[in-house]
Amino acid sequence: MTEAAKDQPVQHSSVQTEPASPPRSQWHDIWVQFKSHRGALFGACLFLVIVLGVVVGPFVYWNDAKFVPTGRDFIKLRDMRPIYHILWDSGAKMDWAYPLGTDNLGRDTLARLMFGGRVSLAVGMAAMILALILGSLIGVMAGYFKKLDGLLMRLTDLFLALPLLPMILVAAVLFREALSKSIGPEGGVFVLIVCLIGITSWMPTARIVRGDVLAIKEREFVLAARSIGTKPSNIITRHILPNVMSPIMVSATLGIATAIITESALSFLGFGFPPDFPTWGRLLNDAVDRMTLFPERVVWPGILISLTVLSVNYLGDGLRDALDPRIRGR
Amino acid sequence: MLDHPIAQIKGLRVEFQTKDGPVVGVENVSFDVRSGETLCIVGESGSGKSVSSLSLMRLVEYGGGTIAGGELLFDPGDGKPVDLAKAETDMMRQIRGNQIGMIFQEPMTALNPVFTVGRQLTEGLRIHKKMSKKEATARAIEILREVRIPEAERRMTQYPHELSGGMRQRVVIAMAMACEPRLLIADEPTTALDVTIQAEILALMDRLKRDTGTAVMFITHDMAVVAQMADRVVVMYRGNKVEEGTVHEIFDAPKHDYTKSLLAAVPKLGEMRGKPYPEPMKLMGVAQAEIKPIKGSDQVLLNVENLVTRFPVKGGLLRRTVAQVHAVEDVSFKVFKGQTLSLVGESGCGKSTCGRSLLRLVEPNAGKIEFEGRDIRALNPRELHKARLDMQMIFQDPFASLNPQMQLQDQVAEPLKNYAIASGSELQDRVAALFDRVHLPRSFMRRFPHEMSGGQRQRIAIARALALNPKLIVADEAVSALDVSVQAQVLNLMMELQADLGLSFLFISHDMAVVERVSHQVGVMYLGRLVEIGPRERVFENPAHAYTQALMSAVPIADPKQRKSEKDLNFKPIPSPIHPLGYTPEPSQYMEVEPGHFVLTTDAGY
Amino acid sequence: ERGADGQVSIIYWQAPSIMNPFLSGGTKDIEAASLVIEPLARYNSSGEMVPWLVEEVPTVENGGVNAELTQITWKIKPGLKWSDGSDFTSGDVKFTYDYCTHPEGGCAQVTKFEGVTSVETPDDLTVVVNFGSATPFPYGPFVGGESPILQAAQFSECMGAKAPECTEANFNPIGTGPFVVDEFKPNDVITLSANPNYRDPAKPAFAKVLFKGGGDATAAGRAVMETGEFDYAWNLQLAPDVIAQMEAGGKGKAVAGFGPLLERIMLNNTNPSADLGPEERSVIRPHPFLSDPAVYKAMSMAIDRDLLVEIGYGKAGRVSCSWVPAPEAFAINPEGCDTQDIAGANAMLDAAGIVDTDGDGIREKDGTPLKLLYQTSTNAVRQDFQALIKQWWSEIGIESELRNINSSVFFGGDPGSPDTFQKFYADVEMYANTFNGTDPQSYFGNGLCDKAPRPETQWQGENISRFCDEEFDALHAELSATADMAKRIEIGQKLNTIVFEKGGMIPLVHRGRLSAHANSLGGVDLNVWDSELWNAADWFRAE
Amino acid sequence: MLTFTIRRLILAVPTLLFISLVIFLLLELAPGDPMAQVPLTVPPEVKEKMRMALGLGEPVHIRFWKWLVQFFWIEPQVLVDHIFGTTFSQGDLRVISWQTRSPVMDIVVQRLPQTLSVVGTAYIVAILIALPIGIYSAYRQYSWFDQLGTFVSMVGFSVPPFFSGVLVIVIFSVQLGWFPSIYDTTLVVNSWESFVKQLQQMVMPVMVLALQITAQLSRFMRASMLDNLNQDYVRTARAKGLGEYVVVMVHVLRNSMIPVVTVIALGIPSIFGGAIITEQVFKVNGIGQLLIGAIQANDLPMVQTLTFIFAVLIVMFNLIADVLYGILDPRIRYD
Ligand SMILES: Nc1ncnc2c1ncn2[C@@H]1O[C@H](COP(=O)(O)OP(=O)(O)OP(=O)(O)O)[C@@H](O)[C@H]1O
Ligand SMILES: Nc1ncnc2c1ncn2[C@@H]1O[C@H](COP(=O)(O)OP(=O)(O)OP(=O)(O)O)[C@@H](O)[C@H]1O
Ligand SMILES: [Mg+2]
Ligand SMILES: [Mg+2]
Repeated sequence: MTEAAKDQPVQHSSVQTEPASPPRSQWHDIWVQFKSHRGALFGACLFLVIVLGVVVGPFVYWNDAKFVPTGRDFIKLRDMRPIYHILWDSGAKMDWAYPLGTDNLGRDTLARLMFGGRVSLAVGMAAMILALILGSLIGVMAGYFKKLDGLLMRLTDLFLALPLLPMILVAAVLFREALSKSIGPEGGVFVLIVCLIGITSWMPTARIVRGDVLAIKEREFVLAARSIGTKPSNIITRHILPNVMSPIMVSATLGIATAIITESALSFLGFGFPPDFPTWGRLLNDAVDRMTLFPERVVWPGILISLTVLSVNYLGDGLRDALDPRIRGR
Repeated sequence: MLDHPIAQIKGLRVEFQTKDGPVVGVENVSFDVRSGETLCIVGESGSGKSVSSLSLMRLVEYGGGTIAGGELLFDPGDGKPVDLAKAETDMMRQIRGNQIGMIFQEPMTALNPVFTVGRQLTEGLRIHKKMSKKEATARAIEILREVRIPEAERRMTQYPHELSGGMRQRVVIAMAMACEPRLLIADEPTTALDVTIQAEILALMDRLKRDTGTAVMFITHDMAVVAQMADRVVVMYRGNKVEEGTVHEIFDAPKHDYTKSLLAAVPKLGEMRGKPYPEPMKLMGVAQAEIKPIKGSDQVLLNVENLVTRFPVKGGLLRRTVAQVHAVEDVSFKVFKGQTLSLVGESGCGKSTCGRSLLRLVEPNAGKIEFEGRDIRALNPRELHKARLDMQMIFQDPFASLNPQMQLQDQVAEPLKNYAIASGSELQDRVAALFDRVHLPRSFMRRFPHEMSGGQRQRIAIARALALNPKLIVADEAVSALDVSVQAQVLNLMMELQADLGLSFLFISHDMAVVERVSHQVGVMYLGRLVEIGPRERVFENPAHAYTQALMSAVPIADPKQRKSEKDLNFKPIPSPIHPLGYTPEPSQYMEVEPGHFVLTTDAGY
Repeated sequence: ERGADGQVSIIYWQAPSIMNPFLSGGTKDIEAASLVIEPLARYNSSGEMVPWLVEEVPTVENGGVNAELTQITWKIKPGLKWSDGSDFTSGDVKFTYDYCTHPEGGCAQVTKFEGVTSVETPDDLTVVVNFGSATPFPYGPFVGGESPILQAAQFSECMGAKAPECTEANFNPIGTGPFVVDEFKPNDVITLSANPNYRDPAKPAFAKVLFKGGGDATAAGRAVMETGEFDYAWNLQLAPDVIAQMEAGGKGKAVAGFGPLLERIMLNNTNPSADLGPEERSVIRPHPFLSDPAVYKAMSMAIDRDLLVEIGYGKAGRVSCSWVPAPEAFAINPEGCDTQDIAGANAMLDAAGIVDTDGDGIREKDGTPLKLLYQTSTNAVRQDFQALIKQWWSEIGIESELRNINSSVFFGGDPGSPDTFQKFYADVEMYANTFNGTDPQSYFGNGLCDKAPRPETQWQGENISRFCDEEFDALHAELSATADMAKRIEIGQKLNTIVFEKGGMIPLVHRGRLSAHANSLGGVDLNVWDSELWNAADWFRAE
Repeated sequence: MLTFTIRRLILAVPTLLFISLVIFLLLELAPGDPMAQVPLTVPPEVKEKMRMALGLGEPVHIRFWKWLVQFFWIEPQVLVDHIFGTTFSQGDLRVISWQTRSPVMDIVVQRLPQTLSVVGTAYIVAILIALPIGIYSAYRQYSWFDQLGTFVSMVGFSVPPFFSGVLVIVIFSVQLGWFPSIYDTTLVVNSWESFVKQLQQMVMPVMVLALQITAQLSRFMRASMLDNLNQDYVRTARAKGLGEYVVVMVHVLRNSMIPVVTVIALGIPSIFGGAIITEQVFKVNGIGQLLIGAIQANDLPMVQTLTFIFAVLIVMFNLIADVLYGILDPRIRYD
């Protein structure tokens, strides 16, 4: 009954009235559905604002994230409070040129947030995508090819059991030099970190996808596809993958948060980006010691991480609904 | 007694909130149900049958619907009718299950998979009748016996999936009857079942009605069932009641056009008596070419000899095969060019497996499959890929066999892409032509399967099978899930294609009336074996095997004057097709009773 | 009165993993053990040697050390008892020597016994240590928290390869100190109680010690100064503003003491270019520009050490340009070290002809741009330093790329890792180093040419910057043969100056040890020359 | 089912052996040195000697073999000795930690109680909170409760514990002084007061951990409930005249719990594995802290043993999850 969605209440399956609207394009449909999902729209806007902020922000904003004032300026410019502080503390040390204040070395907080966001978002997205690709690939292979199942699932166990830190150390030894030689130190670290986070976080996705694939493989339309001569690779891409999108989307949402936080843990332990390279996680981490004195330094990166995760979550929800034609029709 | 209405529905209007605003499920429907009678509600899919009955239980609200108008008067036994549309939830809880029992449309999903049958059966009893656990169990076993479930005690501790479809449906019925309700609503209780079980269940309900005086509201779109069961009939069409009357009035003198076309669309067993070749049905309100019998040719297209397909049952520590399901056992037949061979038999007898084995969608264990002289079993994967160009399959369940995430045009275009037959605008044109061919508007090309009715979906499946211009189509229960009018259209379409293109069909079905209508040859299967095979006319008019005879007698006839009595029915439980590894079944031996008409002489287990 | 003051709670953010300092060189382990086992003599908070289990510190003057400087005789205080009630004898001292010098034991303190040929026990209370050659400073063995005395009876079964099997003994050594271990939970917590057989019947004032380990410096500081849950917190390496804020909590205060610990930037005297093979990379070629005095001097001038102290260490730091900043006498104070002079640094580079030829803001020397890889271990203060120094250097036309490495890798000697400080695959690196006791002779040895880590030595060696100077080597040889204190000091200062002037390192900050104790804890006397808990017997609860 | 379990158990042996080999090689390859924490004042020659004393001089395969023997042959004997007072293991060298020179298993046993009590409690608390939230959010999908639940769980998921941990310490220990900021592992619960103390010191770490777990679990629960709420059998149950509470809390819940229970089972190894950052923030000094400490100190026998135990747990609970699935869902039959 719930599936019985019809355009008009009394239109019959046997009565072929043409729909009033002209043939719709699939993408248009998706967009319409997406638009009508309030949460998704909110998530998309928020995400867009954040992305714009960190991508465009550093170009239009007047302060440089890495600049450390020297000489007499240093004392004057360090530990500046955010401008809104004036509301309750008129004596606060602040300057309109530094809207969110400065840190203990006099670096502008807003500039660092924007700059750090670039790295965090890039790492988060890239690592999440890598983990998704790996997870989906392995999940689909394990679910679809019975022969590979045992092997791949034991591989998943193995990766679940591997300790992250030694792995990072090994990877750094083996690849860091080579990578930084070919794409520069920052690029090298980026690739390394993204790969590591990706490689160590695909397992839950793989497990879920495998379960779903096992179920979907038994559905008749897969058999039907085989009977019309569809090759296994096409069966996977055309028939199975689109039907496991929903768990993949959920993994994506959670994955981005894990990636951002893992990155911060890595820089905390000294395996991350060069120390003058701010990321949200590191900003948060560095500021924890002075949490009571300068709450804004933890609050802002914290809020930004949460907002990103939240927006991606809503976005994912909306996309999932929009991509699923069964829901879209409703 | 008969005149006393137990429930009166007056001006019922139900609306649903959807994304595109409110839609109407039923509008202004009124009818009465009287105690001790069977009221059948017929009509096409989506005509509002289920919604009406759910409204009476006030269950539409959980599906997102609201009762926007009308009264639902119900007499709880004290002669003072209450309006259920305005009843409190507490009161509704008292009535549901206790005063009104309901049997739902899908037996497969209506039971909670994680609770035992016993638990689900006793639940209602303990709430409404305040029985102790022991009393409830005793009563539940009693009802299970009443619905003729063998080994009732054991069933109590089984889970729904351990029962066959027919048994599950009977459990649902038992559940609805447990508290001896005064009104029983049965929403298509037999649609998904095969004839033999259907006959059993119908008989059962009829007996219960007679024994207890319960009023039955029977929802169906199968006119044959209506003819067998109903006292009175309500015909619904597009959310409205279009006609109401006694069963004889409706069958003998239908007034509304829709009722007439409905009746015309029903294939009746015996209609084809005397006609050696199948021919399209005469439908009302549809412009049809002149009806001609389809002769076909006698060239052999497919020759199957001694086909055996078994499924391994694995077990033990090392997952070794410990037993086998003998799904298809030593089956031989021929399919001729431009002709239709039908396979009939009850659920689980191996029809689908047989069809799938031909295309090597499941690997047969032994036997020969010769298609146009080529041995299909000897082909390597690449050759097989090529061979499938000429053999296509329509799957049993039109909903399941379409990918819910893919647009219809892509699904129809997929075989063409796979074989790189067409691309670009040529592909578009061919897909459009296929849509035309199966009488689907081109505007449907961008739709998704869920936006289609069952009949339309089945046509997509047919279009997809036709895309490659195959010579043989295996049609596995291609029409079983459809309502009559759509079924008739699809059948006509298939026959039209056969006439035009010289297609051959392997038609798998359990509906004898349909089989009679479409086939040149008929094979009857039982427990993996063909127990009888021959020209359709011969098999239908002179069934030689005991099983075939039982099958024939179980078919409901769409004529209220030819009701069957329960005594005619005589079914044995089907033995298990699972045998241990070393088991070698006897080869099938046939006796030719008439020219071309063979009957199995080996013991098939019946 | 013994045990009158209840319990004292100590928190070390690095948790002790063993109570036997001979099996672990870790400071945390040595200090935890110092509550239980004691050396014959130790250093007090001003760096002077004080007798501990002996009557007096032997010297040439009092006849305890012979004139050839090859023999030292210790006289044990009579009546000393182990905590199990048995007598403390010279046999235990000799056993300790045998235990640590056993070839298979892997004793961490074996350098303490360097040069010792034998230990004799003429009687129960006399220990004679013989050296192979004249030893101007014979106070290595049995002095200081690193070489306490073990009980022979307890450890006799634990010699050599068997050492690790004696878990019970390693966790619960019998000692002469003020406390005995009740329960040792490795890497977590130790509970101790007053030693009933302690030599001073009035001490210790505390009946119990709770010695908690783990966490981080911030939490430890907070637990003492803000929440008052603990009485003593060790080594709070925190930024001064954080410390100040914690002190504002009012429950405790921070105390600092200065040893020879120096935070410095090491200059690489070889060419670490990644284009060279791993074998030559850290060894053969001279550095393309760091070998130019103008460059490293300018780099040093550009640094505002005052600010570094303020940012990073507060009262636990001092400006210093001396490799050995303590004892005071050895320290040097080159002119201009305490002021930043960017203009001067720029002028110096210009004068040396190292100018920006291609207009990218970076100077070139002979076509090589002055680009540095600047590495250090991961630590909040060091990362702040890196940021500041990078900025300052950029103002004199030197660009630096920063890198921080996890300290367990950086300070670990794994020859397979490219990131160890010994390998020094960078142009400059920053860390701190110090030495034990008050005699810098062997520490000065870290500047000798042959101590450079090389592939042949499995990258082991203490001359991290591969500094090599003939004059330095010669002076050091002279120091080894000199016993006269004034002369030693003079040579020491010269060595100090050479390393600074010839480009061995850029000293940054003389770092002190900063610990915190609760206001109610009395008797704390922060000692940087020995274990911080050296006088725990004297601690008491103040009101 | 039994054969399935046995088969998987048998298969687990080679899997685990392989995992242990991979872990060993990984640790072997990783740069690092057990001497890293020895101060720079100890000269390199001495460090080299100490390394030799730890057995680092021997070739890799010998060390792996030794570990295998110690772990699989000697340690079980020790356990037997411990239980029955026998002396099988006497004189055999057990797996010895490089940091503490004591048997690794003893330390693990010492650490287990605090990890189990803190992480375990957090897990239970999280389950107790997450399930009702998930159920109610699904039952009232898109209500304000649901929206709030989504919001809170997302925030809970995205706030790292090194921040939330310190935050609660600053609020509850420093400002309010309600709870101790440092966990006392020596506390013995033997009276009402000590029990209250134990509760007090557990509150904050449990709170921080539970927030994260709740966030995830409630999402799963909600999704699973949503899947089941509009199944046909729910309608059947209502048609029987069952009350809403019974319908939702018995019929729907029982079905929805199937995937959630397996998710919960899969999370159990992490209870034993401890919570590295949270343990560190609150000084709980459980297994997580032990592992990170061992990694930083390059205590290979300890890391190897801990990760391997963890691997065993993961493989076991994977199996348990599968078996549970089969038990909870009568439709699943493993042959
Ligand atoms: N939950 C719902 N939301 C929206 N529309 C609904 C819903 N349930 C039913 N409808 C609509 O109400 C109409 C009547 O549906 P109903 O289920 O009563 O049909 P039916 O006659 O029982 O058909 P069938 O034979 O297929 O069961 C249909 O048009 C259907 O689309
Ligand atoms: N993949 C499979 N594995 C094991 N047994 C199977 C498999 N497919 C079918 N069977 C078994 O083979 C027998 C024949 O099944 P098949 O689907 O061919 O029956 P059918 O005649 O098509 O029945 P229905 O009318 O219900 O479709 C049944 O007992 C079934 O349980
Ligand atoms: Mg219906
Ligand atoms: Mg079938």
